[in-house]
Amino acid sequence: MHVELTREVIDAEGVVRALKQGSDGAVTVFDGIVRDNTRGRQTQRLEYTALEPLALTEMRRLCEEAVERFGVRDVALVHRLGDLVVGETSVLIAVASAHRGVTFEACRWLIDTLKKTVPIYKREIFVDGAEWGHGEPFPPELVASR
Amino acid sequence: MHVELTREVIDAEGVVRALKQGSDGAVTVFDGIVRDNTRGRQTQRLEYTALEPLALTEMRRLCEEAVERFGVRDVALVHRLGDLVVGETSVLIAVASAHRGVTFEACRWLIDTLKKTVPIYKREIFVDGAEWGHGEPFPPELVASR
Amino acid sequence: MRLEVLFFGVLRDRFSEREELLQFPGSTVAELLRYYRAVAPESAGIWETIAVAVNQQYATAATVLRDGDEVALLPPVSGGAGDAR
Amino acid sequence: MRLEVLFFGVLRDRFSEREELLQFPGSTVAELLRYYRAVAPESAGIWETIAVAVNQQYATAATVLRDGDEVALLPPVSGGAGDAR
Repeated sequence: MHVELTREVIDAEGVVRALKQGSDGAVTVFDGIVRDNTRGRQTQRLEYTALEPLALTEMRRLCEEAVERFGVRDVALVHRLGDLVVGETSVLIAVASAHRGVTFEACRWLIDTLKKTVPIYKREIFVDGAEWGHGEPFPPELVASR
Repeated sequence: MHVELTREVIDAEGVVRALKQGSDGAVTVFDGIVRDNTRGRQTQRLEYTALEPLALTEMRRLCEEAVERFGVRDVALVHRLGDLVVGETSVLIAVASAHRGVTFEACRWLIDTLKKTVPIYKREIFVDGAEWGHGEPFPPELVASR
Repeated sequence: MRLEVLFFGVLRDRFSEREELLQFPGSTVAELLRYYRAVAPESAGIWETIAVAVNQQYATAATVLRDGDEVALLPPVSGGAGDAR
Repeated sequence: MRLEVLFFGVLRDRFSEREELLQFPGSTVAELLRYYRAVAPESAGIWETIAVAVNQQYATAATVLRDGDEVALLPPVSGGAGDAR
């Protein structure tokens, strides 16, 4: 299980190569990349920040839960921090298993859940201003005011 | 739209790199690889054969339908033919779009549909014999005896 | 009429990769399938499941064959990898 | 008690990255949130949505704070990429 926060360019091919084993028949990869616009506003770059130790802990927990819940053989989850330009990978998720169905399901669940519970924040710098990324609400059990 | 049948090793990274554009925020990749066993029988290699012109036509048709049905920006679909060893990629599918949901859906639909309608055949060579891959039934409209 | 017939997948356990039918007496895909069902009755189950491509296009039982056509007999496909389960 | 408070995401438009609360008079996460709600009433909507981590673990309103704790105030997260739609 490869879980990482990094300030370097993510080596997608290396991550996927390291994940694969002989018993795998399927690998599904999600590559989240910096888009050149948000709702038509032209993006220059993104800045990602995180509460790093907790983010790593949560990422590991999600990967363990994915393996258990979907029965996949192994997963890799790498998130970039710092400054990113258009076209760069901000998050890479790879899921390997003997059969393909669960690799799709686990990969999708990982990115959907990461975007709700892992304390990583995106600031989008446009040519004409900047804005914090809008988050999806936390699951109710994480909302402190409740 | 990159659609290809090839006897060479599939350059997954090159295919994905060529697919990406500035407006993409998500790429989902499915990498189908030669497993070291099938139901416990140890695999030596696979041989893939195809009715090539029709297979290419069907692959193109599937890619066009995926773009239209899911509204994704672009897709790539490459299938290997000939002799493959354990760990090699037999099929690579990559789907790029601004948002991630449709890239997962289109990618999954492409591999599921390819395995029902594209005339490509797998012969599995085990250490103790050989066997043609079991196919899923054709959609009824393609069954000639009907 | 003369037909070139291509065999794929499990059909290659019984037939070669391709064969030339020099004097096929019928005129449709349905008749060609009846012909092979008679030639290889031991493969009975297969004939109910195959698709047929005539000159690289999927055909139906009613498709009319012409002299010189290439006809591919296609068992259920098994391309890709990573079986669903 | 003394607390180190970290601010993330949209809270950084109003607060700096971190601040030291030298003499916080309360004792729970709920009281800390009440304190900041009073400091920054213009951010009212935010305080209802945030999660709080104490010493790098998610906490609840009832979590008891201790002298020297690090408390992170976390608006809804926005990591990843490729928004669902």
